[in-house]
Amino acid sequence: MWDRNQMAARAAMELEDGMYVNLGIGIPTLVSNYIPEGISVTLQSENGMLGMGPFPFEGEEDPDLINAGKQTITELPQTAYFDSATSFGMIRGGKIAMAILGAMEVAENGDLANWMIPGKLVKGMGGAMDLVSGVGRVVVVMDHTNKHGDSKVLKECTLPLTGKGVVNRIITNLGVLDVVPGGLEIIECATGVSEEEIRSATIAKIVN
Amino acid sequence: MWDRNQMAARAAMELEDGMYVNLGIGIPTLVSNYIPEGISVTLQSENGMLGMGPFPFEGEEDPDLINAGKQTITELPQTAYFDSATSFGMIRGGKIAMAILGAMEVAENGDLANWMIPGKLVKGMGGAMDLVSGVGRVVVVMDHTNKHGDSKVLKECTLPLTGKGVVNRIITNLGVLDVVPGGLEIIECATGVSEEEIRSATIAKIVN
Amino acid sequence: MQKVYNTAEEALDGLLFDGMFIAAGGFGLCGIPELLLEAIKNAGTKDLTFASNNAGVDDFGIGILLQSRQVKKMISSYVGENAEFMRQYLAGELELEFNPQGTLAERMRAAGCGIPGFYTKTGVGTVIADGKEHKNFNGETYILEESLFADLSIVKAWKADETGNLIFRKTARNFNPPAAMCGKVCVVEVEEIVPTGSLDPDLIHLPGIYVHKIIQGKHEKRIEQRTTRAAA
Amino acid sequence: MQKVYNTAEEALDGLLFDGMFIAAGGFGLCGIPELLLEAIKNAGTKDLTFASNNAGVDDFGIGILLQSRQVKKMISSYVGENAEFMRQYLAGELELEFNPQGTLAERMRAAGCGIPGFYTKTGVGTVIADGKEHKNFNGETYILEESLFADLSIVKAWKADETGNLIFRKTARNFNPPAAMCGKVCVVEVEEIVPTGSLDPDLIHLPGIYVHKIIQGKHEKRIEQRTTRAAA
Repeated sequence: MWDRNQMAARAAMELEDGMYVNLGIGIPTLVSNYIPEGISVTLQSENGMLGMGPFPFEGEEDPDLINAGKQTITELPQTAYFDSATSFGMIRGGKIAMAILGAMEVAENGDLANWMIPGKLVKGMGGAMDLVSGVGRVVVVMDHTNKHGDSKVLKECTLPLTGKGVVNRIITNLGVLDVVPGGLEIIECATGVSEEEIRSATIAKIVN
Repeated sequence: MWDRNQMAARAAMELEDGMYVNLGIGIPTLVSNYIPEGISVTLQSENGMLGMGPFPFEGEEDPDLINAGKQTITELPQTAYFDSATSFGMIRGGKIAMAILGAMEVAENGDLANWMIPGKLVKGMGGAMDLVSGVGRVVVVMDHTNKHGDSKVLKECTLPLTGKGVVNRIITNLGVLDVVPGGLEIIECATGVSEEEIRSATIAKIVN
Repeated sequence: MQKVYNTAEEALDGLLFDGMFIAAGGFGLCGIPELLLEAIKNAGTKDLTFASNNAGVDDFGIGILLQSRQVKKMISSYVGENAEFMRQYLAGELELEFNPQGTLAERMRAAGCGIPGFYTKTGVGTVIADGKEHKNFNGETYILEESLFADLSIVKAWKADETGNLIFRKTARNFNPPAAMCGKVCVVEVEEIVPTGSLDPDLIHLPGIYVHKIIQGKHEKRIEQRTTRAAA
Repeated sequence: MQKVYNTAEEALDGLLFDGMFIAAGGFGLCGIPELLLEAIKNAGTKDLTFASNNAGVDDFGIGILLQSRQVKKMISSYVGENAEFMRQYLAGELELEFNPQGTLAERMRAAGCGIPGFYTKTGVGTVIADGKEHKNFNGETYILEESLFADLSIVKAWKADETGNLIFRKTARNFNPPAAMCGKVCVVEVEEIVPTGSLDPDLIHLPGIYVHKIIQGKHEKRIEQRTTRAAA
């Protein structure tokens, strides 16, 4: 079974040289710690920045320089800033090759829910709906089951959707699954996890 | 009767302090020579500039600095450059208070034709259609009649339209007319021109 | 034509009325028009609708107008940082219209560009698409989003010249340019007003044509999530 | 990931095919991708459709591709400067789709921004509106314009860094940013490639994400209408 860092490391293997990528909040943020050697990617922060750098050293925080999670960050030599309309123009226009983001639920048809629990969580979708419908490839990184042990990989999402049929790949603590015609395909098992364990933790139809 | 420069001078009286204005090619370009004292206007060039300055001195022409008529120009202290999508965004969005432009025909309902003579002149509308439908106020400056002596102020335009019901005021060599409900209203006669002369040179209905 | 005013109060004089629709720049607490928000609080204008990506925190940004009960409705993409917001919303005291962040930004930009509606794939198949016109382009389904025409834009920039040409700084640019475009009147607060001619015409982020009134003032620029790394 | 190429030929290698749709920046002869147009002429690619505000003059800009009969169709707002264009058009050898200038720019920008269609008042009641969907917003009539998705964008900028961040100069910016956005691939020619890190991140006109290939070269930058005033 993979821990948070191993999931992030596995997700980092999705990156290709030259890619422009958007990383969501949570485990996806950790992906930037595992970018493979020889591969150069440019991180987009949807509040208006390409070329997002690491957190600043203490005392070097700049209130005018934050990421989409509102955290203080730094810039890099190739950084460019722009406004929110331009930022989401490039997202909606498919210029971002990949988004790696968390989820509450994923369904076998690629439906994604990660923004709302009716009556409970009313925070908003932020840029998630734009990202999942706009970028070239959507990779979800999440625990395979919730804290009650229920599968988050479902036949159909029960929560309000963020996007319909938008997920390409799911990376969980148990392994890697792709959304393919007819359901999900197991691509890889996490260290020490069997295909059988993935199947039993998955409600969605697995086609292989 | 007004000559070209007098028409331009009369058109310049339409300007108000602080206005952002777009001047068309021909007589409208001359308007900038007659901006009344104490009035500061900013000229937009729709190829991507606010704050258009005069022609350069010989030897100071810059191929990267032209107006919408492709003439070399200069910049001013308040100049800002931007791309064509932004430029026409501000035109379409009504941020330009006024356009002063030439015409082939104007009709009593404010219809304007100034871009095409079928079978004869196939140059294109350039930015004229965007300007007349987008800016706050459209002032046409033109000769009242064509070279054959036929009125250019008509009941209905005979040429393909640039805009429908878009003209607010017409300034010709004979005087000034406004587009009002029901037809045109004579506002002013040019030096030495009688209302009767304007009426007889006008096919459009005059309501006063 | 004078665009420079001494205080936020002076700049807003005559522009505020109950029930009005205000578009505000800023992302989180970054690049928000904090001085103008404070002045609107002091003016006591009521039943406000705000188009703003976020709602501030309890005691800063739009949050101060929530505390004083001046806000009737928010059009936002994310309001998770504001407990008072959540309380008023769950109590039915506040209307809320969620917009996907990019749709919100584009609805503002479109209004400023004379485009009353545009099609987007964002939100297709979700609650966001409910009741909206669907249309097929090249075999894919899109929804129609209508533009946001505001009565007033309030914006924070870094520098302005006296004609209103604006420069923003780093990610504090965010929603400020689109918010500036969509209002009938746009009031801007900056950290510094510089003489006209001292900004490079090639490097203006937002031309002065969008800007009607400018004030210079001292900004708190609060940091919402101070995150650092260990010294090397 | 290397974006810098030595010549226009190398940068265009593998991207050209007969019948393709190319979006080109430039206004008149100002800011046109003259080196890339020359390379396309040398490549002999045929039946091209160009979205470009103008068609150059007889022996410069897109005009050289008209002379060599490589252009099938132009989507432009104004073509008055080109006699060969007029001849081919009146002889029925060339297709022409006139777009209002702002509609053309917005159709390019929209394509790059994932917006397949938008409504505009421009052209309502004229031949431009013929056959287009009409829709009422707030009591006014607008027409639907669809976006221009190009196979290739060719663009001229002033400076690029090695990651493709671009800076334009004065009115040579014009259609270059929207043209850059709407192509599947975007090739840019610049006067100078500077090391990454030497451009101010706040002052990038077009971020490198839109740019796939860059060449540096010597530009003629021909002036179409040299107009001067008398010395003071």
